[in-house]
Amino acid sequence: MRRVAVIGVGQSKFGELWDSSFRDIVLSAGVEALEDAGLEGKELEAMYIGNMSGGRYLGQEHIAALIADYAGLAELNIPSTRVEAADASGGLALRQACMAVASGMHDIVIAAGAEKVTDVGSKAMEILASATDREWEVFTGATLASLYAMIARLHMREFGTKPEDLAMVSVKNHKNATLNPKAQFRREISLEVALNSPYVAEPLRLFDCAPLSDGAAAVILASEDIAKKYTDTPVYISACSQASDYIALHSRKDLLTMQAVVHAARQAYEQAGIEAKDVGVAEVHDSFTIAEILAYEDLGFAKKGEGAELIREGVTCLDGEIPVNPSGGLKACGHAVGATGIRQAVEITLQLRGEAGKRQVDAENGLALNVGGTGATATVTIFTR
Amino acid sequence: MRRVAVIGVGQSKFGELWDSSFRDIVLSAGVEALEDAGLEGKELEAMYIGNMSGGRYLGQEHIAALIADYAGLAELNIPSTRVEAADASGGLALRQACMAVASGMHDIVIAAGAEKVTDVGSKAMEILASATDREWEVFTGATLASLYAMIARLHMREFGTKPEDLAMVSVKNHKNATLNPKAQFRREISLEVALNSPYVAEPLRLFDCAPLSDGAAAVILASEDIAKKYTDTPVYISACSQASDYIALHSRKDLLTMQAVVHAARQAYEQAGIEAKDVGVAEVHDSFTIAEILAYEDLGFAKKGEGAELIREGVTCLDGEIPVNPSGGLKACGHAVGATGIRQAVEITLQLRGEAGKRQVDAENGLALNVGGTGATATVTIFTR
Amino acid sequence: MLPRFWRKIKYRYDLVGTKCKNCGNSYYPPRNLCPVCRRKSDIAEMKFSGRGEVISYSVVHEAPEDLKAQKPYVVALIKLEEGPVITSQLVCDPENVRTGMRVKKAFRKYGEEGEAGIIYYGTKFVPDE
Amino acid sequence: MLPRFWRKIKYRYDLVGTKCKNCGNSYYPPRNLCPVCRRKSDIAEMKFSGRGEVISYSVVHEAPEDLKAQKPYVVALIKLEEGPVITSQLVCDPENVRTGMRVKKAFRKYGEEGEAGIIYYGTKFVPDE
Ligand SMILES: [Zn+2]
Ligand SMILES: [Zn+2]
Repeated sequence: MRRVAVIGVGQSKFGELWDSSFRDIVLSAGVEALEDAGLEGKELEAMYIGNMSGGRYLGQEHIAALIADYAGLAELNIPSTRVEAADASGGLALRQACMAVASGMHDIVIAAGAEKVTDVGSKAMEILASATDREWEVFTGATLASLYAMIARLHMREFGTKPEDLAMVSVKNHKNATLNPKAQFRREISLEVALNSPYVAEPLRLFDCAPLSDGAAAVILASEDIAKKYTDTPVYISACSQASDYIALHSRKDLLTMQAVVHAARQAYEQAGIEAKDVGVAEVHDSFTIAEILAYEDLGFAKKGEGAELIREGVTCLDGEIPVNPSGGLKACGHAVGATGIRQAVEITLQLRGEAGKRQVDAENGLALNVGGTGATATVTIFTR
Repeated sequence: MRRVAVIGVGQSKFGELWDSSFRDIVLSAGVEALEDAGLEGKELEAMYIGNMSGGRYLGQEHIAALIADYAGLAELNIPSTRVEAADASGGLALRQACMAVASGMHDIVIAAGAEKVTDVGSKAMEILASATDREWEVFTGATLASLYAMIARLHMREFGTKPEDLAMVSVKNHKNATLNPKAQFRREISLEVALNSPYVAEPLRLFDCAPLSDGAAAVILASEDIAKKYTDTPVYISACSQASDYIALHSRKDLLTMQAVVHAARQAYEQAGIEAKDVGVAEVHDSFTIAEILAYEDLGFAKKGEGAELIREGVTCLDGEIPVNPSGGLKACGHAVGATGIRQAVEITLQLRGEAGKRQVDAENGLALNVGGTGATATVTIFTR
Repeated sequence: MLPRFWRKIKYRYDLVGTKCKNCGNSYYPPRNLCPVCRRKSDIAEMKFSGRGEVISYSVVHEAPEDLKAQKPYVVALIKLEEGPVITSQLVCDPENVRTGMRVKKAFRKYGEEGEAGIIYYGTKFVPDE
Repeated sequence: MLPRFWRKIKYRYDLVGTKCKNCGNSYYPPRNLCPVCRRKSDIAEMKFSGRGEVISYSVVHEAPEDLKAQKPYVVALIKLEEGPVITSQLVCDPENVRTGMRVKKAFRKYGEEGEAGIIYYGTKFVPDE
C-alpha cells in the first residue's frame, strides 16, 4: 500500500444557498480544490462522491456521473462513483478514494461530498430520518433527533451529564464558527440562549441540533511521490477506517457506546501508529451535541461516562489540549449531510498546513470522525503533517 | 495487485415478489452465496451493495448498514458500503469489491446488488428516470424508454437496423430465460407477438423494454490463495473497469456510441490480455433491445452499425459463436435495477464453472456489461476459468 | 395499502418476532438470520407478551409532516420482558412518563398514507402500573 | 414554486445557455465549466435563437403520472442552429413529425407541481416550415 497525501482542498459556503443549484455548489468546491492543488482537471483519474439522498432531495440519482459531467470531466470518461451511508457518505467517499490511491490503482483522485437539502422545504427532516430504520424506528414516529435524545437522557441518568454540558458543546462550536468564513452560523451564542431554546425532542433543544444545510466539499488525493510535485505542504492520510453497527438504536446492546466508532477508531489508531492522546485536533460528528460527548468517549479522548468533563474543563476548546470542531462543526459550520465527511477532511488539512487563519491550532496529527444515522456507520480518518 | 476469484454466488428469484420485503430478498441471495462458498459468515471482511434508489422505492437510505445488520453481520462491525450509479450500481459494487481484494486491503469480501421496486406501484417508472438528467431530460417529458427509442430510430436510419432485429433480441432472451429457474419470464415469445405488442415509446414496443423487477444477487470474492481453500472451481476476475460519460444523451457527440462502454471495454480487454473475439459468453445490459445491439458494437463483437447482423445470423444465440444473455438478460430474467450488475456476474460464474444447467455454454472467458441510465456509467468485467 | 405495510401486519399488530433455537436469543423486530449464529441460525416465530419497561424516552416537538397533528408525542425505548428492546410510541401524558415505568402494548392508529388516505394501525404502548 | 424550478427560469424560458470564449463552443443547457477547456474555461451567457432541426424523436405512450393526460406526446432531440443538441417536447401531431424537420421554440405549459398545484411553463418546440 502506498502513502496517500491530500494535495488540494475546496469547500462551498454552507447554509441555505437559495440562489445556487446542486450543480453550482458542487462545482464551486471542486474548482477551489483544483485551484488549490494547481491542477487543470485532466490529471484526475477517478472521482468518488458522497451524497445521501439526491433521489429524495433532487429527484436525481446517478449523481456521480452528473457531477463528473458538470465538472467538465465527461470527455475523460473517468470512473465516477457515488457512495452512500446517510450522513457518513462523505467519509465513505474519502475512504474509497484513499484505497484507490493506496492500492496503486490510481495516482490522483478527487473525493467530494455534496448535498442540496433546502429545495424540499419541510420534508428535509423526514428524508434525514431515512438514515435510521424506516420500518421499525421511523414508522413509530421516531425522528433522528428523538433517537439521539433518548441516548442523551440515558447518558444523563447513567453518568450525570447535564443539559448545561450539552449546551456548552453548542456554545463552543458557535464560537469557533465565528472564525470560519465558510460557516453557516457566524455568531456567538450564550449558554442561556442555548438552554432556553425550544425543545426539538426532549431533552434536546434547538441549539443541540445541527442544521440541515446546503453545501459541498472536495479533496484531491495523490500518492506520496506525485504529491511532492504539486505541493510543498502535503498532508498525509495515515489511516482511514470504516465500521458498521446495527442500523436501529434499539438493537444495540450498549446504547451509550457507538461500537462502529470504537471499532473504526481502534483500527485507525493502530494503522497510523498513534494513540488517542497523540491527536492534536479533531473534527467530530456533532449532528447533536450529545454525539460530540459520545465521540470524546468512543474515540478515547475520555473514559466512558466522562466525556462531559472535557467540555466543562475546556479541553476541547480552540485553546484547549485537543481542540474539537475548530471549524464550528456540524452545529455551526453547517451539516450538508453527504458533504460533512469531506468538509471535515478539508478543515483538518487546513489546520495541519497552518492555513486555518484565525482558528489555527497547533497540531501534528488530526482526526476526523464521520457518523451515519445514530451510529450504524462510522469512518475515522487520521491525518498527519 | 492480487488475483481475485469468485468463490460463492447466490441470487433470489426475480420478478414481482409481493410476499417478500427488501430484507427478505437480499437475505435469500446472500445466504445462497454463503452456502455456495461454504462460509459461516464471520469470514467476510467487507460488504459492498449496489442499490439505485432505496430512498425513493423504500424511503430508506443507509442501505448498506441495514443489509449488513439483517445479514447477521452487525456484531462483526465490518465496513459496509452502498454504491450507486443508477442501474449500473451492481457493477460498481463488484468493482469496489474487486479493488478491496486485489489491493490486499481485504481477503474475503461480499458484493451484493438489490432492488425492491414493486412496492411503489406506478411510480417506479418515474423513479427510474432519475437515472437520466432530471432538470434537462426528465423535466421535458422524456422517459428512459423514449431516450433509448431516439437512439433506436437513429440507428435504424443510419444503419438500416429493423424493428424485426430488435424483436429478435427479445425473442432470443425470452427463449434463454425458459432455461433459467430464477428468471422472471419463463415462456417463449414469437417474433409476431413482439412486433405487435403495444408501443411504449415509438419505435420501441413493450417487448423491447426490460421489466422493473424485484430481486437481489450476491457474489463472494477472495484472493487467489484463499479461494483455493474454499473451492475447486474458482472463477477469476481478470479485469473490472468502469467509465463515465455525459449524463444526458443530448450532450454526447456520437449518439450511437456509448463512449463509457467503449472506454471500459478497451481497458478491460487490455488488463485481461484478451480481445473481443476471445469472449466465449457475455451478459450485457439489454434494458432495451437496442441497448443489446449497441453493446455488440461497443464491446467490439461487431463493427459500428453492424450489430443487428449478429442477431440475424444467430451469432449471439445460446448455440451461437458468442452466446449473449444466456440467463435471459434484463429483458426476461428480470431487471432488478441495482441487482443487475451482480446478477450478471452470478450468471457468468455459473457458466464458467459448468453449473448453468440447461443453458450451459462452452467458454473460457466471460464478460459482463452493466450500464447506468443511457450510458453515463458503464462497467465491463472479464471472468476467466 | 402499500404492500410494505401489509406484509408486516402480523409482526406489527400481534408483536410477532423470532427466536433462534440455536442460541436461545429472541428478536423483535423479527430476524431471518441470528446475528450470533448466522448460518447456524435456527429461527422460529415467537409472539411477545407485550409487557415491558421504559429504558429511555423523548417527547417529540419537531415532528414530520404526517405526525404534526399529534405533537408533542412520546417515543420510547422499551425493554420487552422477553429481552429485546424496541422503539415505540407511548400513549401517555408527557408529564407522566419516567424511565423504569412498566408499560404494555395496545392497538392504536399510526398514520395515514398521503395519497390514498389509508389509515395504518399498529402497536403502541400504554402505562401498565 | 420550488426553488429548483425558479432558479432555472431564465435559462428555460429564454433559452439562455453559455458560450466558452476560450474554445468558442456553445452550451445549452448552460455550463459553468467547459468540458473542453476545464479550468481554462471562459464562460459567458448566450441566448440561443430557438431555431433548429429534429435529429431523432419518439412518441411517448407510457408516460409518468403527471404527464399521462398529454399522451401520446412527442419528445425530440433538436439540434439548435448554434450547435448544441437539446431534448424537448415537440408540439406537433405525432403523424407529422419527421427527422430533419425544422422547428422553433415556443412558450408552453409543462406540468403541475402535485401538492401546491403550481403550473410550470417552459420552452417546447413547434414545426417551423
Ligand atoms: Zn442464534
Ligand atoms: Zn472551452
